[in-house]
Amino acid sequence: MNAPETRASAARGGALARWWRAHRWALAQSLLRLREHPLGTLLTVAVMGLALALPLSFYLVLLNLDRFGQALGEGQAVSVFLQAGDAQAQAQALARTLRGEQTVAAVTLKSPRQGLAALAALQGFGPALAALPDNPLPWVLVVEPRVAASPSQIAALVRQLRADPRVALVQDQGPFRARLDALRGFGARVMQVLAALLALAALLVVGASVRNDIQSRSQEIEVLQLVGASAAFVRRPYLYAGLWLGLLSGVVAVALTMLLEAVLAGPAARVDAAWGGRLGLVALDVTPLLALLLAAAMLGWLGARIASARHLAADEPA
Amino acid sequence: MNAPETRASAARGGALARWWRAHRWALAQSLLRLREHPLGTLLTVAVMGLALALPLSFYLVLLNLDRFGQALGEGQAVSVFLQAGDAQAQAQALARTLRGEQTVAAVTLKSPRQGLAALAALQGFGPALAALPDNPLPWVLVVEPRVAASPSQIAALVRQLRADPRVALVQDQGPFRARLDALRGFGARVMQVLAALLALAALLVVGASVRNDIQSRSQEIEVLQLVGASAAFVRRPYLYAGLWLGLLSGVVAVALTMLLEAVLAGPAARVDAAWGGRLGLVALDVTPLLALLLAAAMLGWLGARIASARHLAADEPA
Amino acid sequence: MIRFEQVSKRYPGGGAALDGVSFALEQAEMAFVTGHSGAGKSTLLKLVGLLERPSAGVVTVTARNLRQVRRRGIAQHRRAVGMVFQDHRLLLDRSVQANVELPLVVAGVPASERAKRARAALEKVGLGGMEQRLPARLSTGEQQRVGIARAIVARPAVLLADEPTGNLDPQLAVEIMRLFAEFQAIGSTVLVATHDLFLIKRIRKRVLVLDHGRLVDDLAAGEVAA
Amino acid sequence: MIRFEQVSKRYPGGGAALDGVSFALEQAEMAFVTGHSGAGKSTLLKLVGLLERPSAGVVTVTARNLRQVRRRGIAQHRRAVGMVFQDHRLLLDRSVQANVELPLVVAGVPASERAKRARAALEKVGLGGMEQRLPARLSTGEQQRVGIARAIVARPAVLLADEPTGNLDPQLAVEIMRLFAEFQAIGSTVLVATHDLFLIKRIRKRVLVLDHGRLVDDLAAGEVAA
Ligand SMILES: Nc1ncnc2c1ncn2[C@@H]1O[C@H](COP(=O)(O)OP(=O)(O)OP(=O)(O)O)[C@@H](O)[C@H]1O
Ligand SMILES: Nc1ncnc2c1ncn2[C@@H]1O[C@H](COP(=O)(O)OP(=O)(O)OP(=O)(O)O)[C@@H](O)[C@H]1O
Ligand SMILES: [Mg+2]
Ligand SMILES: [Mg+2]
Repeated sequence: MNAPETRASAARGGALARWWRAHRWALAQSLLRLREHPLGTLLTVAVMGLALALPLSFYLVLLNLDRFGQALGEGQAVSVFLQAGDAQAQAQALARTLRGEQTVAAVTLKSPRQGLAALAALQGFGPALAALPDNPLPWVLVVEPRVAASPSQIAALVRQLRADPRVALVQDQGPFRARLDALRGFGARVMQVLAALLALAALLVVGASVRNDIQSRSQEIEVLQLVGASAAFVRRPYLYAGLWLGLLSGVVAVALTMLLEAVLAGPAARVDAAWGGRLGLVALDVTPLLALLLAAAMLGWLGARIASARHLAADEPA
Repeated sequence: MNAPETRASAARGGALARWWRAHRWALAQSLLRLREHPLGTLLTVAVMGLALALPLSFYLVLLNLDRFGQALGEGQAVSVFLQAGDAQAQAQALARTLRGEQTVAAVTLKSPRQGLAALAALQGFGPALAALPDNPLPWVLVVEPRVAASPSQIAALVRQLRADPRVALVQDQGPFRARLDALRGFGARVMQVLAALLALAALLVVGASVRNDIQSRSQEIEVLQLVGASAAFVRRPYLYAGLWLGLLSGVVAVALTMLLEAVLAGPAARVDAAWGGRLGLVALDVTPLLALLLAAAMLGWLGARIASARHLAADEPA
Repeated sequence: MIRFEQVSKRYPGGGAALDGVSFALEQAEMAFVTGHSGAGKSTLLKLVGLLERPSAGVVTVTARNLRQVRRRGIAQHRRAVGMVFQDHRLLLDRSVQANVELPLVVAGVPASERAKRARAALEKVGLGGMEQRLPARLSTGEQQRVGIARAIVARPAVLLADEPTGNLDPQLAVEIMRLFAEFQAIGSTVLVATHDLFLIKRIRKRVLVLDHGRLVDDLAAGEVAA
Repeated sequence: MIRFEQVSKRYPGGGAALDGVSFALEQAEMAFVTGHSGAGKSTLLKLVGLLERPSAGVVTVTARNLRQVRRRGIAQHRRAVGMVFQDHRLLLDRSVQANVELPLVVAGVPASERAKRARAALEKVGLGGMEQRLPARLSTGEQQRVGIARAIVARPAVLLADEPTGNLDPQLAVEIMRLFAEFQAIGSTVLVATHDLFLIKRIRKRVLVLDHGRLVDDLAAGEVAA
């Protein structure tokens, strides 16, 4: 029989080898733990995954609404009604001038004949208007601002047109654009708050799961402490378990979001087609997905850290 | 010292008194249990409550969309354009006839003057129409079918009008109404499927919670069995706990739905006002709320029953 | 009252814990079961308490062949048997009194009577005044005595005690054995597993000796050399 | 090696479990602690193992005043102490071998060496071949021996055993005590709490006698009447 030894000196190899052995043990323990309660693990991952999928989906929707909003703002062109009786030459001259403006993307000319045809297409007025002896409508210029044009630039253009003596009336969608911008900002803020709240919920869920685990293993924890395990050693398997739960939830969240993307692809493409394919709807690229996975893993770890800090009985004899 | 006795005979009072004592004990145990894990109880109740609130909210929304859809169908009146040049007397005669129809709720007469004013209000055409030498528009009858009228009845009315020699054109929203009906039916079916799925989810959640409880009390369960507790006796506290969890979740679901109702009351009232208050938007009345509470309690009990059947070790010596 | 006929017990993945054991104990008889660690003492008691079933042979308790006792009958049987477990089996999150009351709760005894009888039983094992403590705040010997109080509180017709004095000092051990003997005197059948030779010599009762699952000796009271 | 100076311990809501106890044990000395159930034996061992702290007085182990040992130091101290618990404290869902390896895992010993040493320790307590069993499938005495194997597997400088033979037959109990004596022989300090007078008489070592928390006797080896 060998001489007694303190256990610390019993370990072979350097500190690094010991560190690695301890971590490998904790890793194995944490995986065993998740496998021991497959249903509980599934439930935790599902709920946490859902909580994480919501802000991601919201982000995706917002991203596309943004494009949609821009397109809407673009579609809401400025309509310029010329004085009644003005000739075609005058209308074309003004159109040329406007096409030279930096803020203008396109100008469409609408003749009085086209105006009357459009009016006739309005429900029920066809037969009535056909009886008109003379065309009373003016020339109209439909001016589409560039997408890049700011609301204030467009406002300046509208002011300039209103001052033109050839122009009878200018219809502008400026207030609509401003409202859309405000809405977009509001949506982004709502998303931030929602994301924070749901991250908190995810933290709670993973924390509750780890706490359950800790409480159901109180005897094992006590035994480990009795044979000289340090606080870090006891805690480690739970932190790893939290990490796994978080990571799995992240995977679930990404999968759910991609599912949503697939489901919405049909309607979105139809909307896009209605805009003549100018929306160019965006899919999520890899960066936010990876960021979510990382965030999920960190949330899991943090939840486990908090739960273990709160529920792992301090190893302090009284 | 008294003579030994078998424990069964040790009980004072009749079978009913014993039954009541056993249930009182189980009740107290189940409540203690929930109080012991307040966070876990809260989480279970929150998740299950949410799962139950979703179909209830959906039901509420559907109920109102239904009204809204009816109002829409109603608002989409049949427009009858008379022949150009018909006099006021002729228009009023037709209106009187139509008012006598069983399927007709109301008939509004619009004179050519009113038609022109409406046209002038359309953006940009004001100045142009002001220059018209003569009013070219016909008399129009706006016929509102009764809410109770079926699509086929309205279709028959439209056919009859089209055959009338005084009538130039009939504009009908029939296909819209049919589509709305189909949509309503689809929504109801989606809600049924969703409700079933979410009820299943609720069952899973409460089952998982009870299973956790059972697993963390395996020692206690064993001791109870060792001192002669019957299977029903051992199971009872868990069934009660499931019942409480279900009932609490039901309360949460009702509260959430009422919150949703309150949040939506503003916009809904505005929509209602736009329809001239004719929608009469419905709030949930007491019957579905009570039904939900009952269903929730039963789900909780059932979840506990399944969990205990699966996880309570059978007391059968090997 | 308790009869074993060629009883064997083989646990899955283990050897024979009991091997062809036969003996009979009359009502109101008391006996010790002794033998080395792993000899089969606990297994024998577990068969009587219906915690295990024999692999072969017949166990009869109170004139009932236990092979025919099923489901509800098992719980009923255990309610007629009081058992002291070698590993105590207390509910650590309930007070001492709640632990002792447990068999009475299961039997449907009213709360007031439960409290009275639990207190009396605790008094008998020398734990008067500890009713409200949690078992975790007791010494191991005190825990063992809570287990003893729980076994006797419902005055069972059959009393089984598995190493009930393993954590008690010799004097207390003798007192507990005298307590069991009192139960014998009023009609209970008592079977005590122990490895304590000192105790066996002091309390002169019949002794069943097990060795690797076989009943190698059956000494009548007084036959044990002092 | 182990020194108590006027040590008292009072649990919250209880009386004095220890009351002004003073004694000193040299390195490589072995002693019994005895006394009635509830006398304070376990409490004394728990103070040495730093499972509890004294209410008053000074406990010194391996020349270190335990009052100054905090946090990380506690785990370190326990790694240098092997302890047999009165209630075994095994992990019921791990194999016997995993249980015995636990102190080596905590100390960072490589897996292959862990297995070898665990097997050797189990052999010493007579449990060779039971490595893969779950503790729930062992007799209580076998479980107790798993606890003993776990306490000795890391060859601790201080060996504390709380009623290590309460579930063992007399012959096995003597063998276990001889095992402890071997550890003493190679330099471990050994302290054994027991109520087994037979054992105390057979294994002639120093005996500390507690009575209601007070050290009432300190008998040198051989002083105990046979
Ligand atoms: N955690 C605790 N809280 C309160 N009182 C306690 C606690 N642990 C022990 N005691 C009390 O302290 C006294 C001494 O307990 P201890 O466990 O040291 O006795 P012991 O000599 O080991 O007894 P035994 O032989 O029964 O194991 C007992 O009266 C016991 O009730
Ligand atoms: N559940 C089980 N599964 C497998 N083997 C078992 C089980 N329980 C006991 N054994 C084995 O059966 C044998 C007899 O066990 P038993 O508990 O009856 O012994 P015992 O005489 O009570 O011993 P002790 O004095 O140590 O308590 C032992 O070898 C033990 O390992
Ligand atoms: Mg045994
Ligand atoms: Mg003790």
